[in-house]
Amino acid sequence: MTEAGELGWWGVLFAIFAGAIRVSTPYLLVSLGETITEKSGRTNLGLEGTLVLGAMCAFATSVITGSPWLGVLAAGVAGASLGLLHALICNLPRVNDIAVGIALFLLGVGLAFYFGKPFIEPRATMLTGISLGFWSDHPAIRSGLEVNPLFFLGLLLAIFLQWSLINTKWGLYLRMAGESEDAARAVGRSVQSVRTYATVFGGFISGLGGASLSLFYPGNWNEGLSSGQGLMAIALVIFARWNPVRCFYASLLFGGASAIGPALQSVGINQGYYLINAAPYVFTLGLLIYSSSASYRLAGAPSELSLSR
Amino acid sequence: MISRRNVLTGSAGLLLAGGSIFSDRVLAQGKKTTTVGFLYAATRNDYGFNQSFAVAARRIAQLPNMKLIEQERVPETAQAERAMESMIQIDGANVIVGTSFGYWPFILNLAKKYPDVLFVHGGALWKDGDPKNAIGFRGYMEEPHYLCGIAAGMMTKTGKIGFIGSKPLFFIFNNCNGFTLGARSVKPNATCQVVITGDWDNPVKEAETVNALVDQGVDVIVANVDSPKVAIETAERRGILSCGYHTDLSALAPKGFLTGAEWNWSKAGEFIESWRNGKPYPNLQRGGFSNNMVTLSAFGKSVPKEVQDAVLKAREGFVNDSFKLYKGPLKDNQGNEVLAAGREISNSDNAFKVNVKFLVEGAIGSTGLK
Amino acid sequence: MLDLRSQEWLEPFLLSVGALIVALLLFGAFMMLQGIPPLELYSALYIGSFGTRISIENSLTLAAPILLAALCTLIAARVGLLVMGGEGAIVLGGLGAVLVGVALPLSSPLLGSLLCLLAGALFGGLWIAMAGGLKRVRGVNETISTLLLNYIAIAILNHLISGPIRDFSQTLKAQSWSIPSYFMMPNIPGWSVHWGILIGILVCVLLHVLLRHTTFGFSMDVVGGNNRAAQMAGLPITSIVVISCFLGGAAAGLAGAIEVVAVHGAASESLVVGFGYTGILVAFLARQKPLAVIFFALLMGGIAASGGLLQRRFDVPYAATAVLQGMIFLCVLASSALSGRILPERKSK
Amino acid sequence: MTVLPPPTIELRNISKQFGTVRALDAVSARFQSGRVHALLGENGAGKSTLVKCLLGYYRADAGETIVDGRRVAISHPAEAHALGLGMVYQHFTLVPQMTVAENFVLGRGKIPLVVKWKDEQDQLRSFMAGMPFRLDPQRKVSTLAAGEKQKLEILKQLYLGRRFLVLDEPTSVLTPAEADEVLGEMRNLANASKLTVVLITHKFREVEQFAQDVTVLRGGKLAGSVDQKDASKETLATMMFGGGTAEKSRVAKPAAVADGVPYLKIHELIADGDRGTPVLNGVSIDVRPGEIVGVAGVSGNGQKELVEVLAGQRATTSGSILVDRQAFSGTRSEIKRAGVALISEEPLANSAVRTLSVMENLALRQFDEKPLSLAKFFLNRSRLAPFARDLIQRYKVRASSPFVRLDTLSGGNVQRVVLARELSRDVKLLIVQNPCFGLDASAATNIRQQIVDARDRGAAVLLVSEDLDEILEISDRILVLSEGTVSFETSRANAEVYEIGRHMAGAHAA
Repeated sequence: MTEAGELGWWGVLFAIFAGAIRVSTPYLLVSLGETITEKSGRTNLGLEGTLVLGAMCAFATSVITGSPWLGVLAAGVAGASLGLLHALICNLPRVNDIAVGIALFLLGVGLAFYFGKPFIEPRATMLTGISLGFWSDHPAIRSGLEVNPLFFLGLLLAIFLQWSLINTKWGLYLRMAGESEDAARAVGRSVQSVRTYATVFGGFISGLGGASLSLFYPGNWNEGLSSGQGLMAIALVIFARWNPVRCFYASLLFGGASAIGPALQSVGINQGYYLINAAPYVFTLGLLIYSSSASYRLAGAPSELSLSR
Repeated sequence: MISRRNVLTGSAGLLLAGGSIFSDRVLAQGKKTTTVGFLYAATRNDYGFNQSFAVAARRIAQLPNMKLIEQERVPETAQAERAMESMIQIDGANVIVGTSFGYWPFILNLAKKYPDVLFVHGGALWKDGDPKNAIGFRGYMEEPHYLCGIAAGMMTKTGKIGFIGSKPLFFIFNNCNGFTLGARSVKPNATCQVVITGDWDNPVKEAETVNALVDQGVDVIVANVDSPKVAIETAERRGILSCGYHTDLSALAPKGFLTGAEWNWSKAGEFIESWRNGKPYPNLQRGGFSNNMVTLSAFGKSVPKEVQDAVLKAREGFVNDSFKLYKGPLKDNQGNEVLAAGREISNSDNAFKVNVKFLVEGAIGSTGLK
Repeated sequence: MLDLRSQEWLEPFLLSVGALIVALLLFGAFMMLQGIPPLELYSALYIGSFGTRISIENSLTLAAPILLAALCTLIAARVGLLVMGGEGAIVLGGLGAVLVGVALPLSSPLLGSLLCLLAGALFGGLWIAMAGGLKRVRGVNETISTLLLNYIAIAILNHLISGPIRDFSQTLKAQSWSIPSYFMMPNIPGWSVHWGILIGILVCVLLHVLLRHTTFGFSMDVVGGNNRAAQMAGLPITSIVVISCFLGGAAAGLAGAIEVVAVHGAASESLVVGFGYTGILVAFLARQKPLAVIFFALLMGGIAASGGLLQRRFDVPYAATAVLQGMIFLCVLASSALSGRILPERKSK
Repeated sequence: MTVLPPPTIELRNISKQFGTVRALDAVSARFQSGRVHALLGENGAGKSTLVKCLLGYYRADAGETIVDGRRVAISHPAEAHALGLGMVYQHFTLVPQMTVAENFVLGRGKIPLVVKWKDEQDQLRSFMAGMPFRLDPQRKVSTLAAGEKQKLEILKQLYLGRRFLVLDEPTSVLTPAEADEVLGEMRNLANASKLTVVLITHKFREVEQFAQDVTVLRGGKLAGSVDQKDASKETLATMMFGGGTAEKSRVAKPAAVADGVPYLKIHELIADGDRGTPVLNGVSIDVRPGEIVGVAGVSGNGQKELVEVLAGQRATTSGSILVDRQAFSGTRSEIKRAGVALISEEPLANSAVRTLSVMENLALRQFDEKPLSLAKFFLNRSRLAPFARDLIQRYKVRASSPFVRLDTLSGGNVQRVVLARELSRDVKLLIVQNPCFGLDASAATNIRQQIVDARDRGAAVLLVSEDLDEILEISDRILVLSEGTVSFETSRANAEVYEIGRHMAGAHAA
């Protein structure tokens, strides 16, 4: 080390690692939400809208009440409301769930920008990070390891959901609704109500992803806040094979991919930054191509899912 | 921890002021009212470029017999032309202020079609032969960036400062050069890490860039993006210093804010006044501190007196044109000589500045310009 | 009793118009909550869209790219694909027009602009055909892949215009080299509206003929209606899907090329203004009927055009238009629940 | 704990109307405690409707239900379950991607919020120890054979404490041996007074072997209720079909010996199933002009995939298909050149387009030929309707106009549309898959007759069917497809039901 504070090439690796944790949280929460929704046999492609609306509601609530955790709650409620709207419309006959998702994508973003306008300027109280850098006396490492509390929430949620899918009543009902409408009907369960709950719950979790964007990282509300994270998270669910814990790993991978560009540029590698910055999208598409198949159903794909048909 | 109330009063000030102007906007009887239509490419309260214009719009609206209409998110397409024309035809606008660079061709089209309407554009692209009812104006932001650089150079502990640019455009690189030169004028071995994000507006990437820079030991940054809010707030959170851009951003970083480069678009008010009173007005206006086209933000609390003094002293050099930003000997960061010793470039030499395709020695990065 | 053949057209049309009216009422209520009187709102919507000559010109100019972008989703929907890639195809189309326009050593203005348009169509077509191919060969979900391709297209555009094809004499904005000015398309005489809208209408009519009166169009309907039946009939599904995606992408690419040839003369980020997304909405409103696209694209062009007036009249955020579009979209989808219920179809037993 | 006898249920004058169709007309029946009761009738006779009214899936318009002497009103399946009534469906209601244990737990009305799997599995094992058949609780249902799934369905019901079980055509997917095993155990349980069983069936053999009481329905009306011992096959048939048409005549006279070059030659065909694992493991079949080759087998042994490969709906891994001595991959030109026709099960899913009109569906094979097309590129829409009207008339399709959407037609009429489309051309190879699923007897007879007619015109016919009776009725040669290979072949003359059944059972045979 030549000068205090310099991490050099290690810094690049560290930046990608720390960036993966920072950037992954919205991916994680949205993909968990979508996993639950898709496990029930519905696809909600509107989670980009949910993410943005959640971000706006979280930020606005934090500005107004001064409590970021109330903001987190508001984000969840906003997401759940969009989820409910999705579920109710999809419960109608002959309605295509993917198209409804696209409509909610537009509506969610529209509402967020509409009501979020007065909140672009004010500053909100942020969520406090959980410090994991205590072991180091390097300031860059210490502040770089201020970890988003919602990241831990997402991690716990991933483990909990994984366990719940197998070990709880609701997990069993959810999987049944996604695997076989006939079976659900035979035991007198309404598939529609299971799917409604699942979409509302999925919306709630995805909304939290928005709160992570606006109240922790990057910790701001404006109209360019999300650049397709909600959408990529949906692709990530396919890659993670509808498995909550694998969503966690996949999110870290995606977060890392998003951090590559800035980390390389920070040491002066400037060639083709547009292309490097498009890495997450190309990466997502590549993973989709890799993990899909035209000839057979993907392992883990809920049978009733229109997305994988 | 900053108290929430302070933040609110600080940041909402503009909005409140704007609101009161709206309600006071009583039109004088008998006298002809001038309707000014402002077009923004994004939202006008973005703590950035658009806000710097919105601040000016509100000052202009305070002029007597002035009515303000505004439209946001006008893309730089035929829609811009339509929006302006619709302001003229439906709302009876007499003056159109287009804030975004890409509006210029559409302004030219309409200026020919509507000779009685004044078109003002924040881009200084007017050239001989263009309609006389069009005005282009723009400030030399590299001058305040140089001053920011001085503050940064005096305050940096690591000797590494960071410049975050949005698009690879000449004025961004001029600003970067100004910032680097300023820093190296007080700390000769300081380096400036340059990152171009590629987007006018991409908060996650901007925050990620600030973080990556901090991990590289950078401890002062300036962000030339549409809205530097995220970058400044992230820097504040990571405990490093920052300089502003576009408009006054001191409220965003109570601890780490040094000073900032600001536009002074309210100059447009002078042009409009001259135009409606039949007095001469320039079609093309550029400039820096010497003709009040740019300003410097108030210093942050953490800036010591000697730093403030050094910055203000250097500012005098620009105001009375005794100091030249680009002067020899000057090398670029590839080691090539740009200006031989003794050569000076006038601060108002636009041709030189437009053709800046290099980064000065000490800046780490490249322009990619040919 | 209605002729059964007209039901096929009339019912979807009535459903969409009904949904549109419901959405406008909802929007009126929404704005009323913000203190905006409904009558003033609707009158502003009207004035801003079709109420004055300038508004009509504005609406027509906006309708052109929306119309062509809608065809991107529409044609793919006929073979059962939900393609959201209009935005990316527009960008690629714009790039194609510029590349060909710059490279062509031609002096004929008409031929030049024609070739630019064709190049745009080709680029956009190949872009979306890629998604169709991935769908068939690897089973990659086309909705997600085309949405991702939008982001990638924008990255390619930005990369090219920030270096490889950048016009460095344009100092304030990163944009590509310009096509020769004599390749630029003029306005329709007497109007400040470029030819884009008429090209778009022509494409819709041609597409109607293709879908309705050719064996290829018939095959598309079979593929879209039931893939397995198409396989059984021995139809070359992969080719049909890829060609359909190509045609859809070509329509959107044409939109991008028109933006270049009629407006900008060069490629820049101004190609990315969301026409692709509005186009998706129009495709759903038109319920896969190309001729209905003309009507609904004009309507949505009008709504987009009136957005500026809403901002200026009522000082509402520009996103009011997005809210209205979202409401229309949801109402249209929800109205599919009523299909087959509006006009009684004779049941045969 | 005193063990009560299983319930006796009496239905009195049950009526049910669907739109204009009177599905049940004052039907009464008595299901005696501890006996196996056969509910016999053709498709559409009202058997399913009757039990669904009993179990609360439908609400009867009139009539009453008496359980153990008490009048009850059952308006929801849960209420039926509470009374110990349960039903095993013809189509499995298991969740394939879940384990046996999970399926058991899901069937329960009440599930604790957190399921303790160890306890559940212990309970299941001890429950199964007392049952006639056993399954590993950890296994995924999708790995079970059809017979095992059927057993699981029955075990599930018993596990839930149901003491009155309705079995809806339980043997339709089983080999004869499996059927005998399952029904035998049901009979034993009934005899031990543990269960009352209602067996919905249309197979006389099952009635004779396993039922004690018989109720016959015909056209939504009660045709008779007798003790099995007192009922001859002829009486039952008369009740079931009404007078006259009782005896199903064998429509097919054996073909003149067809030898010579096979028109269809499938060689060592290997293909993957939906989950990406091999389902066809080297199938070789020859079909000569003028013969019907019947492929028997239990559902899930590759029949569906075999037909899909021939229909061009599934890719092959290796092997070859020759039609008329030329490679065949299902392209349109090959189909036309070789004169291939295909009648598949569930036409709306596999071979017709529900969203298109009847005439467009009829034109599916010929839309690119004269006179429907001009120069192969333009579609001559004005010719579609006359073309369709002709076929509609010739094949007696009941459609109000050629312009109506296909899915407004009844199932039988949809099948007729497909028949008209496929058989009105010059057919040299006919591939048929379960053509009579869900059709009533007269429609089925008609379709079988048409298949035989096609053979008699010289077509090579491959009949893939899960209905062994159908295969025995019209095939000239019979093959058995088991676990993706042809495990047995016999001529019709030498066909032996039990021998075929043993091979259908394959490795799963007891």
